[in-house]
Order: sequence, then C-alpha cells, then structure tokens
Amino acid sequence: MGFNCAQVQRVLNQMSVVYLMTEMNERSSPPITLIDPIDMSKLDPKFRNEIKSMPNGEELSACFACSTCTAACPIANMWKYKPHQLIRMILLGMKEEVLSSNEIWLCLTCYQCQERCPQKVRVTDIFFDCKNLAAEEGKIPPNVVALAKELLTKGQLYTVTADWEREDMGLEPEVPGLSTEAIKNILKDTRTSRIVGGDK
Amino acid sequence: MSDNKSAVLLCTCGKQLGLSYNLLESELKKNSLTASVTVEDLVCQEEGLAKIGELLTENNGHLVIAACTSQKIQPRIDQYLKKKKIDSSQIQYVNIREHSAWVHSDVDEASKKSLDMIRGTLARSATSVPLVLETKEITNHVSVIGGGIAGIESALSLSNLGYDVNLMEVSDQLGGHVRHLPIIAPSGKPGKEILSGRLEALEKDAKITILTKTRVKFVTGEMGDFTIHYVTGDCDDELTLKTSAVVMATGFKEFEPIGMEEYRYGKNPDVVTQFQLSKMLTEGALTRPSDNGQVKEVVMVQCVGSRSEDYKKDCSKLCCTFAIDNSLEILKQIPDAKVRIVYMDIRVPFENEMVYKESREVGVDYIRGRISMVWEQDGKTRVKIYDSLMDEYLEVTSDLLVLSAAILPPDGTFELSETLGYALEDNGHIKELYGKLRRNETRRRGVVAVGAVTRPQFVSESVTDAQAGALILHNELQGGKIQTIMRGAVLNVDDCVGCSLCAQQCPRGVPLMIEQTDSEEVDEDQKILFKAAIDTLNCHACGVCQSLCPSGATQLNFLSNDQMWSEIQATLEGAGPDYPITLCFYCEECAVSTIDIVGTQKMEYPASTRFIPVPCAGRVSIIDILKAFESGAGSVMIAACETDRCHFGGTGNEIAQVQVDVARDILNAIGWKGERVDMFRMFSAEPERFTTAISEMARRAKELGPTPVHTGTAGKWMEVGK
Amino acid sequence: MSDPVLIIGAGVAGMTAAVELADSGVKTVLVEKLSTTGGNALNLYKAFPTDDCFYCFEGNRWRPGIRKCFYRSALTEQPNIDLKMNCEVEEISGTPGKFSVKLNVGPQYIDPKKCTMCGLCIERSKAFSLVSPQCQPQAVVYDPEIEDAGTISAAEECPTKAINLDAKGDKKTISASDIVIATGYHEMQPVNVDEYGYGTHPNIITQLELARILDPLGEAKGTLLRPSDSKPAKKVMMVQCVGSRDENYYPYCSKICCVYALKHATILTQEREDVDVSVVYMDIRTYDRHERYYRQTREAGVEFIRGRVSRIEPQSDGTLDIIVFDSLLNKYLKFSVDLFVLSSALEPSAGSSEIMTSLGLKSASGFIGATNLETEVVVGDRVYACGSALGPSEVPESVTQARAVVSKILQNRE
Amino acid sequence: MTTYNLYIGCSVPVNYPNYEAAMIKVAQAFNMDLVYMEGVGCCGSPNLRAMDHRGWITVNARTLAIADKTGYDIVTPCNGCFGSLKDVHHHLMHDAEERAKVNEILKKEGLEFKGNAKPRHFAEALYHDIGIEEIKKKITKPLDGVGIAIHYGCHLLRPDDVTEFKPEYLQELVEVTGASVIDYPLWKQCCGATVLPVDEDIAIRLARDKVKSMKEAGAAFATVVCPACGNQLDLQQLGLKESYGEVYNLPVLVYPQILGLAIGLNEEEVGLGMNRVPADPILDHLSG
Repeated sequence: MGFNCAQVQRVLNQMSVVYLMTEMNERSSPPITLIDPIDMSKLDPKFRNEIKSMPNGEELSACFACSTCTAACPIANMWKYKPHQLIRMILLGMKEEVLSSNEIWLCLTCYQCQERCPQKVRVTDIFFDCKNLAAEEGKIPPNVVALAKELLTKGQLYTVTADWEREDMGLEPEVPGLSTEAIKNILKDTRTSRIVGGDK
Repeated sequence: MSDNKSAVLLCTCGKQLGLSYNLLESELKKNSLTASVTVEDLVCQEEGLAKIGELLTENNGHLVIAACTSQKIQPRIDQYLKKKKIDSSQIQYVNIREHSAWVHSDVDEASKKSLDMIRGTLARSATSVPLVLETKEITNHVSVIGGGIAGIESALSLSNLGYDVNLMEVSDQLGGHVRHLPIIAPSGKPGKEILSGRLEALEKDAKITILTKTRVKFVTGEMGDFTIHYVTGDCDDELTLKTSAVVMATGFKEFEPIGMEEYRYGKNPDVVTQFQLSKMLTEGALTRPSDNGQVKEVVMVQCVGSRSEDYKKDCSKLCCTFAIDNSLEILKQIPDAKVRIVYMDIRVPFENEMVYKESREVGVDYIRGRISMVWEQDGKTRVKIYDSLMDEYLEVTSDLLVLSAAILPPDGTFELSETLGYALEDNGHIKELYGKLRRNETRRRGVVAVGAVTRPQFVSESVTDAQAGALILHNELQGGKIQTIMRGAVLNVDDCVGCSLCAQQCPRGVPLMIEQTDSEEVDEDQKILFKAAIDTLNCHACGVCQSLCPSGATQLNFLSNDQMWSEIQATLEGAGPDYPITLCFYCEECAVSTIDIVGTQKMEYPASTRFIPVPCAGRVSIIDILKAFESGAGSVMIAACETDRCHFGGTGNEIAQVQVDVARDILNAIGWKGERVDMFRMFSAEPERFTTAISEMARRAKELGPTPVHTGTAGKWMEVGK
Repeated sequence: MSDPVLIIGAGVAGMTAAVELADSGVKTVLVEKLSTTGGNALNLYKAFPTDDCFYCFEGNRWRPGIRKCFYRSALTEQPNIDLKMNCEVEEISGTPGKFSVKLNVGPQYIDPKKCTMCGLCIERSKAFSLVSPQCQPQAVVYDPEIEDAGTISAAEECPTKAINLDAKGDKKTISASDIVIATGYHEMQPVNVDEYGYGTHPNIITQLELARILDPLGEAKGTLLRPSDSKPAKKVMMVQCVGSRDENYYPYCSKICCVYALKHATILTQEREDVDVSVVYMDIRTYDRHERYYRQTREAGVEFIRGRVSRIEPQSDGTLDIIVFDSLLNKYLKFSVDLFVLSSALEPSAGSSEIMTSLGLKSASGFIGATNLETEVVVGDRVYACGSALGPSEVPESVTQARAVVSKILQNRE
Repeated sequence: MTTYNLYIGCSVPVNYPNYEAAMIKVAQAFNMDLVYMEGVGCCGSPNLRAMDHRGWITVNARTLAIADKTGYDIVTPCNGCFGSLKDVHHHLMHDAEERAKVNEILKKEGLEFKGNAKPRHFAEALYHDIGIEEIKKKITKPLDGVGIAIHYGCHLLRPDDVTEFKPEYLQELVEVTGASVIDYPLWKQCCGATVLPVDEDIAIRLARDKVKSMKEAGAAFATVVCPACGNQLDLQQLGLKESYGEVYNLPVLVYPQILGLAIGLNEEEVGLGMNRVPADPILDHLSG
C-alpha cells in the first residue's frame, strides 16, 4: 500500500474533526466503572533508578517478568507479594508498597532466586538494598531493631552463657580474641545507632 | 591531440541550475587538460546522449560529464552507449546539481565549487584507462556440506540450474533433524513426507553425487577453484575434490541442559529434550524411558537455555512451535494423556498461532511461569511449578519432563571457518554479509550459508534459503563462464613486499598469499617467501587493499594513486589562507546517496566544500589525507557508511576509521591540529547527518585558521610510492 | 524468446525479483498501482535488523553486492524491465506458461524518462509534488484533483515537456510466462476496534503513522509532536496485538509488530529527548536475534506491562488517561500519556483476494497460500509469491523469498 | 605447617563448642595452625547487612584488614561469617570508591583493607590446602558406606560467583571418610535460620521439610558446616515434636566431627555428647 505524508496529514485532519465532536457529547459524564486503578502519576518514577544506583541494582531493568525467582523461592507461597511482583513494583515505582512490605524482611537470603535468574538480576541483593532503604525510613521490624540494639550495646549477636560447655571441650571459657568495642565504635557513626536511637 | 586531454560536457538541467556557465566555460577552456567544452541543456535526453557519443569517439574515451548525480544518469548513458557499441568505461562524472547548484544559493560560490570539482575530475580523467569485459572458464561444480533439508534443497536447486553437485553428509543418512519431526506446523505433515519426494529426486538426479559418513576437514583455494579435503566411510585417509563454490548447510545442534541441575536432566532418564521427544514419537509407541511404563502426564518447559544470560542470549524461535507440534502428536498417540507447557512468552509466528489455538482446544495446558523444582518420589518424577498468572504453586507428577532446549550452531562451524573464511556471529552461527539484504552470502566469495547454520529456521524458511543460496552462486558462477568487466584491484607482483595486509583486510578475502618457490636469488634475509595474488574478476573494487598497500603494488584500475593525487591537487588549486576549503571524500554507497538526498531536499550548507568520490571509504589512505593538506585543504572529511553496514560485506569503513585516526595523530605530532581531519557515518534516511558534519568541518577549517602550507612554513612530505 | 514474467507489486520483494530476473536476462513486466515503487518500505524510516535506512534493495549481477537506494535503482533504465506505474491487474486468464493478463494502466501524466526533477513545476503549482526524495522512478507526481493558476504554465514550461495534463488511462492485455505476486501487506486501520478509540482522538495512532512522525524526511521532520496540538509528546504508550491473535479480526500473529514496536521504542528512548515509553503486551515475540530489541529497550527503561488496556479517558489538556490491567501484579494501573500507539494487525493488501480467485490459489488467512507449505514461494503452476504477500515478513525474508522465486523460475528454464 | 587466621565468629563459641573443638583437633591432625584472630567482632550477618549496609561493610572490612596485617588467610567454621566476609571482600575488590570510603574509617585504627588475606571456609581450606589424597592417608576408621545427607547451607554455595565454593568439595570430603553421600530433593533448600527472628513458624517449617526430605531419602546422618544451620536441623528437631508431633531422630554432625572420628579421634574429643539428637549411633559404623 502507499502511505505518504500527505495522506497521513489528511487522516489526522479528519480525526481532529471527529475529536471536536466527541469533545461535546462524550465528555459530559465520567465513565461508570468499579475499577479503581493505581495512579501511576502518584508513584515514584525515580525509585527504579534509586535502586539501580545502589550496590546491587545495576541489572534490575533486565527483568522480563518470567517469574523464575518466584519459582525458585522456597517460601514465597506464604507471601502477599511474590519476588517477581516486588521487582515489577520497583520498576513501576511503587516505592511505598515495596519498602513497607513485610516480604523483604521475610527473605531467607538463600539466593536461589538470584542464582536462577536468566537475566542475572541480583534479586536477593536487591532486597537487601530495599531493606536498607526501608530501615533508613524507619520501616523496620521491632525484633530486627532489638538485634540492632544487641549489636550496638554488646558488639556481638550472641554471648557465652554456658561456659562450662566450653571448658568441657578444653576451650577457654571466654571467646578468644573477641573485641566488641571496635564494633560499637563503628556502628555508633552508622545507621544502626540511628535506628536504635530512633527507637528510644 | 595528446591523450591526457578530455572533453568536458556541462549540463544546464534545462536551464534550471543557478550556475554561471560562462565562467565555467571560459575558465575550463584555459585548463591544459581540457580538450573541448560543450554546454548541453539536457544531457539525459536523446540529443544530449547523442552528443556524449560524439565526444567519446572524438576524444577516444576521455570525457568529463558535469550534470546531476551520476547515480541516476550513468545507467541511462551506459545503456545508450552499449546499444551504440561505444565504450563508456572512461567517462568521469561530476555532480554539479545535487552537490552544488541545489545546495548553495550563492551563484558565484556554487560556480566556483563546481569549477574546482570539474578541474579535479579532469585530472582524474587524464590518466584513465579503458576497462574491458573478460571471461573466465571454471568447472561447473558446487559442493554442498550438510545433508539436511537445506542441503538437499540446495543440491536439487543447483542441479536444476545446471551444476554438478557433491552433497556431503556427516551421518550415515540424509534428512537431518527433519527426518525425526512427527508433525511440522502449520501444514501438519510429518518430516518423512516432506523429505520423501526430495530424496527420490536426488536418487534420479545424475548430476548429484551423494557422500554420506563424510566429514570435511578443510578447504583451500578460492571461488572457481576450491579444493575440499575430506574423509569418508570408515577409512580415515584424506581425500580431495575440486569444486567452484561451497554451500554450508550444516544445520543446528540442540543444547544439552546438563548444567541446569534444577531440571535433573542427565540424572533422571524421564527428563528429555524436545528433540529427543520428537525422535521417540517418530520411532514407535511413546513410553517412559526409565521403565517403558505408559506415558499419561507430560510437562514441557520452554526457554531452557534460551533467552538466558548464562547460556544463549537470544530466542531460539522454533522451540514453541516444536513443543506444540509434539504435544499434538502425543495426544494423537495417547488421547487421554495430559500435556502441560510451562512458558514465559509463547512465540508462534503468523499461522502457527492457529496451531497454538488448536492445541489449546484439544486440551494442552499452558502455564505461564517457571519450574520450582524437579525431584523423584516413590519412583515417580514430581514437578513443582509456579504459575505467575494464577499466582499459585502447582505440583504435578510427570511421566515425561520435556525440556525445550536452546538451538545452537552445529559442531565444526568454527573449525571450517578457519579455511573457508566465513565470519561468525558471537553466538557461533555463520555471519551473514549484511543483515538486511544479504542473509545467505558469507564474507568469503563463493561460499554461501543456508538453513539453520545461519540462525534457527523453520523447514519452509530453510527451503527458501536453499533456493535463494543457489541463485546467489548461479549469479557468481554464471554457469561456469564468468563474464565480468575487469574493474577492480590489479596487482603488480614485482612491487609486492609480501606484507599480506591486503590478504588480511580484504572484505571478501580475495587476495591469496602464494609461496614464492622460484623467488630470485637474493641473500636469505631479503628473500620474500610469500607474495600476494589478486584475481581482479573476483574483486569487489573497494580499494581497501590499495589504501593499505605500503608499496603501491595493488591499485584500482579506475582510481590509481596517481589519479587520486592529481585530482586532490587540481581540486584544491583555489585553496588559500583567505579561502579555507573542506575537502570531503565520500564513498559511492551510503555517503553519495545521503549527499544526493540533501541535494534533492535542497538543504543549504557551506559552499567552501569540495568533494571527491571513492568506491568505499576504505579506499582513502593516510597518504591521500596528507596529500589533501599538502595541497592546501583546511580540513578533510570522510563520509562513510554506518558501522557493520559495509556494502562490500567487510570492514571498509572501519579500515577508513583507522586511517583517519593515524592521520590525526600525525597531524597532532607535527603540530597541525588533528581535528582538521574526521570521519562521519552516513545514511540517506537521515540527510541532516551530512549537513551537520560538513558544516562542522567547514567551521573547524575556519577556526583552526591557515595551515603551514598556506603560511609557507611546511616542509614537503616524504615521497611515497613511485 | 518466451513471454516476460509478470511481477505484481513493486515493493522490496517485487523490485528484487524484477532486478534479479532482468540481470539473468529474463524479460519482466513490473506493475505497481501507486506512482512510486518501494511500497511500505518507503514510509518506514529505519529498518530492522540493521537499524539503517529502509530505502535500499539488492540485486545486481554485474557488481555483486552493491546495494542500491530506491532513488538510484534506475528501474526505468533496465532493458529487461518494463516498469508500469499507476497500473493494476484487472484480470488473469490463460494457462501456465501462457497467461493472458488484462492491465488497467492509469493516466501517465508525467513521463518518468523525461522528468529531471528540476523543480520548476513544483514552484509553479501545488498540483505537482515529490512523494519522497527516494521515489522511483525519480519523477514528480501530478494530482489532477488539485488545479491552480500555475498548472497549465508549469506543463508548458517544463524543459523536457515531460508533463501531459490530458493523459488518459488505458487498458492493455499482455501475455506472461510466469506470475510473481509481491503485493505486500496493509496495516489494518483499527477504526472498529472500539476499546482503542482509534479515530476518536488524534493522539491515538498506529505504528505506521508513528513511523511517519519519526521520519526526518516526513512532514514533522522527525520531531515527536502530538497530532492534536503539535505540542512535544513526552509519554508514549504502545499496545500490541491490536486486531492480531483476535478471532474478531485476524486469528494469526502479525509476526513483526513486536519487533518494530520495540524498534520505535528504541528510537524514542535513545534518539529523542526524554521520552518515556510503556508497552502493553500479551507475549513479547522478538524471535531469534530480535531479542536484542527487547533487551535494549528494557535496559533503556521502557516499561513493559503484561496485560490489556481496559479503558481510555481523553483529558481536556490533550493527554489520555489509560487504565491497564497488569496480569502479573493482578492490579489495574492508570497511565497518563501524550501518544497512544496501536500495533495494528497486518492484513493482506487490497486486490490480493481477486488475484487468488482468478488464479485459483490457496489462501493463508487471506494472504497467498503455498501449494506445499514447506516450499513457501511456489503458490501455483508457474505462479510464485514473495514478501508479505505470503504473510507478514521482514525485509530480509522478503528479499530471500524473492531470490528463491527467481531461482525457481530459472530452474524451470534451464 | 600452614598458619591461618581463625575467625570463630560469635555463634560457634556460644552454641557449638564441640564444633570449635573438633575443628581445631582436626586442623592439628593435618598440620593446620589455626590462630584465633585478636580484636575482631561479629560479622553482623545477615541482620546488620539488612539494616545498615555501611556498618556491615565496615565491620567486615575491618576483620579482613586485621588479617591483611598478619599476611595469613582467614578460615571460619560459619557460613554466615564466610558469606559476609566473602561478599565484602568481593565487593571491595570490585569497587574502588567504596574501598576508599571504608579505608577512610579504618585509618582511625591504623588499619587498611588491601584484600590480600582471603576469607575462606574451613571445609574449603581442607579441600584445597590439604587435599583429598592427604586426607585419605589419615583415614584409620572409615565410615564404611553409611549414608550421609549433606546440608551445605545457602551462604556456602550462593551467590556462586562470590563464594566460589562447589558442592563437589564437600561431597568428596564426606566420601573420603568412607561414607556415601545421600542425594535428596531438598538439598538446596534453606534451613530457615535467617527468618528465625522474624517468623519462627516459617523457620521451623523449613527445618522440618529439610529433615523430612533427608530422612525419606534414606539418610542415616546429616552433616553441616555452619552453626546456624546446625542449630536449625539438630536443636530444632526437638521443636518439631511439639509443633508437628513428628520425631525424626536424624543425628546431625558438623563435618569436623565426622572427619575427626574417621581419622581416629574419640567421641569425647569431637564432643559427640553435645549433639542434641544423640549422635553416638555413628560409632557403630566406624570400622578398623
């Protein structure tokens, strides 16, 4: 078929005529429907790039929603949002939903999604990034905060309770070489202290 | 009258061009290389054509035509003269319409530019030589490597076109993968049926020799004179056969998903690939490999290895259709079977979509999602699937788990490339010469590739490929009697220093390095062991070899170094400190069309520009560029084709880029400012590419100011060549 | 000397077939119903898979491999090609090897061999125009609808007397040994696919119309503007499978829409200033190496939504609110866009059904069907087809098919 | 005698003194000199990483920097520590910018991350530095044919481009003791330890599926190389009684216990008595 500029222009002109007419009769009443969509303009288009700019986000946009990650995940069946959905939500800019979702904290970090992703998207690591962003916004489960406090105050996650066990095995009762001070010092200047502080 | 003079024919395009013809006429008459000047209103019409005939005979072939773009009038002129039996091979064209009058509204400027370019062309014309038609007899024989559907069709087509054919198949029988396909969409025919008629035809055909259990080891020689080294049968002594051209039709190989342990392929016998299933379906009743139990439930998985950064980046195109074909066959054999296909995107082109629908209607399940895991439980294979649309995990038993594994190039493709000289894609398939229009040609002349060895292809596509491939070879071999105008690179062996640059860089691998057995007696270290040999009849006349040749041994017979250098000099006569000129070398492929379109669109750009046509940007050498500056150019521009779009199927434009880069370094080294030279990629859909580029170079010429040549402070370049 | 081969349609496929045959010494009659050759390609700007321009084709035995832009293909100069413009096939009768073809040749206002495109007539009168700088034959066209003061003088002053305003069409019957059908495809005008509102709003266009907007040689000189008010368009949404894979329109997959949609998405995101693109799809079908377009558009930030459009709400500011169901999120999303581009089905071009009936050919969903599907270019006894006449196909496929046709014809003659 | 920095972490010394002891004794048997690192602390995996990337990187970079000073590689018995150290090491080797930031902080302590000292898992050090052949020579009491299911632990294997640990390593290490490796469907599955603080039910469910799958595949014993995994599979089996009413009695040994016994250490030396699910049945399989 032939299809030259003049013709296009003609088609378009005809349209604008139709357009004016529709203006008058169709615009009066809003279409009736029960669908209440997510308004993309209210979402955060920068979120995609925010994640991309983080340590693990580079390959994010390679995702083609094949859902291999969700297939690989051992616990996603317990989740409201599945891994591939969370990635899609990031791509669409649903920052609020992603960062306040419980799922990112439920991640086992078992890396099976990441290992099997055909597009090399670092799914598990991206969830680590999300958790950090969430933490920054104070969206962080209480028991994780508790652990943060442990670390900041004790400088370690576990402390020896049954030192007789160690002695039985011919080991020093205290953990050899353990220094908790240095850790505390480091964490004093990082987010951990802010989280704990914020908690007080 | 001396032979270096040429007649000049100026066309006024029906008095429509804004040029001062009086100026042109009077100035040209002063030129020592001008035999006569004629002004015609319509060179392209009958009387104009007649005039051309006259002038040619009067000036034994030396004629310069200044008119509209030669791209349009040359064919007409050639046709006219052919009828009149007058040789047109020495005519030189200058485009004073699209390249001058139509793009520079200032008549004086346009006239000045036209004059300079005509003067340059006169210089080129002065030493032109006639190009003659030559004939070469070659053996009327082609060899087809690979006996699958593509190879078979190639053999039949070539035989029909009058060639003797050797059909070489590595396995013990012909038919390749197709032999094992139970159904082929959209026709629904079994592969055997598609083959049978063709196999009979092969049997009957006296011109075709079939060699099964035959492996090609390597190939030597060039188009018209290849020698194939191969082993056949069970004995491994190497045999050879002479042939004029080669068809690569070695098909494809199915990926073995052993590395993807989530599918347990290779561990669980009931996990097979899609093609293994095809075989099972064509070789009688379908049973469970593990225990020959009956098959009731089948799960198929798409994109196993395809569309994966770890294995094959691209889509394998055929797998979706194969899976659907096989599931239809399964249901034909076992009506109460349950087939589930797990996919990411179902990809079935055109009417295969309807086969997809048919399969849904007969009850094939399509699950969009991926496999969670596969395991064995009480002797059964269990599969856990995530359904991304239901957002549910499903668990099923499957008697057969079928993996649609990626389609890969066949083994040996790389090995043969080393002697057959075809290029490869990074995925290992044979690289086409040009993705849009030259799918079956390879980098090496006389070698075509058809069927799945170039890319995954459906049966019908392979057949079409084979037929087209046959035509391409027929065009080259012309039935064993190659007739071509001797237009291209001519090698003067005495000057060859054996550096082999031409052999390495020729886009079509035409030059061969020949061992100098009886090389003249000189002391060992000066003795040249190998020298180039170029068959001009095989040459595509791009001039890459010429621009690289350190000793000027190989030169295009229609654009020698002397012709080029004198043209540069003559074109730039008017150049001076107060009139900075940008000299543009443009290739007569994408660049010329872009510049022509700019003209037809009447887009303005600086008139301080002069053009010199070259067959390919790769023809422009560092010396040519430096000569331009030596003759007073303010800046030099090369207009080439896009990367990977070389019309000669090679790297002409990349070679040019190298020359430009080196020239720039030299200019910088001697303080002449490297920005004076640059190269730009053209294509005619975007004419502004040219106007932007040329304006930029004109700007540089102005801003960088006079060169040492203008200020008289430049030393001469070292003398180059002879 | 046997009769010439009739080639119907001078798009990429038809031209390739004609030139290849001519080069092999076979006489051909190439008929084209429009006033320029090139078919759809002339209006598509950039071609895939090479991303360079669409205006060239191959076929020159004397200088192998040297491809020619349409404008320099000199079809009018080939001794073995009889190019008939504004010409339609009215009726085909006779027998294989000796077809008798009734041609309806439209008025030849301009003599292409005489016209030099000097531009004088165009200056004089609106009735004369240049369809495209790439047009072939390289000649102006005359539109008898338009008539103004300058028309007559333009004709009289034409330096080559190439214009004949009183030209009349005529019918002539030729005989042909073989017939090659290269009638190409036509993009469906999705006027009655109500849910997409094509025709009700100027900012709802098809992919081919988008191609014209993107084309530097087109009206808009390649700048992306909203047809409604010529304001720059920043947000573009494309929707795939409009009328394809749809029993209400065409049950088949149009095969190349995914690729050229993503090709356009690439141009929009890579070569135009901050344009956002989203693509609504059912299955992305970028076969084989075309997967590259899918990779690079995702990389460029193009949004892919697997699902369908549920509703379109035009806004007073010229934008469109589009509500899409995302089948992977199981949610409805509302987008506000400037341009809504429909990847409309590719249908057989008008007239191919008549040819099919008159030659008794098989139909493949309205396109020409092969006698044996595995030999796709052979559609009848000494009747062949190539390019999109056989079903939507890429340029490389059309070219290969055209060569296969020529190959078959020569095989018959050897 | 090769020297290693022993990074013991905070879980092993607290929950697994027998792991610690068995490892040290095995190491001695093979002339590996494990020197407890001085002044190091918790790796913070995975919780610190989740909420405080910067803190996590710095803490682990510090450990690596301390090792750099000594010039010896680090070995650790804990997948969590291994994963953390490996990841940070990999990260800093590929990100000069990040590296500069971290070193800026470490400067205060006079430390610098160079990346020379490699973080390694004890099992991997055994496999590569000692080698299966050498180990074979020392096997005096082969575990003839007893079926052992290996739980590798996620952070030992993944992401594989970071951990560089191949399943074959551990398989061969188990097989060299004369035991046979049991192939079971959920071999890749996570033990659930990481979600223990967030959702105990899921954690227990995962441990249970894991043990069940091992048992059904016919494993007599399971082996682990991580205290967290160990707890999940061993200790948690007691939990399974109440939450699922299921009893599996699948003894879970840390690898050094198995190797230790095979080279002739006695049950006290490898602290068999401290295993939650009685592990002494393994003694019946020791021959020679």
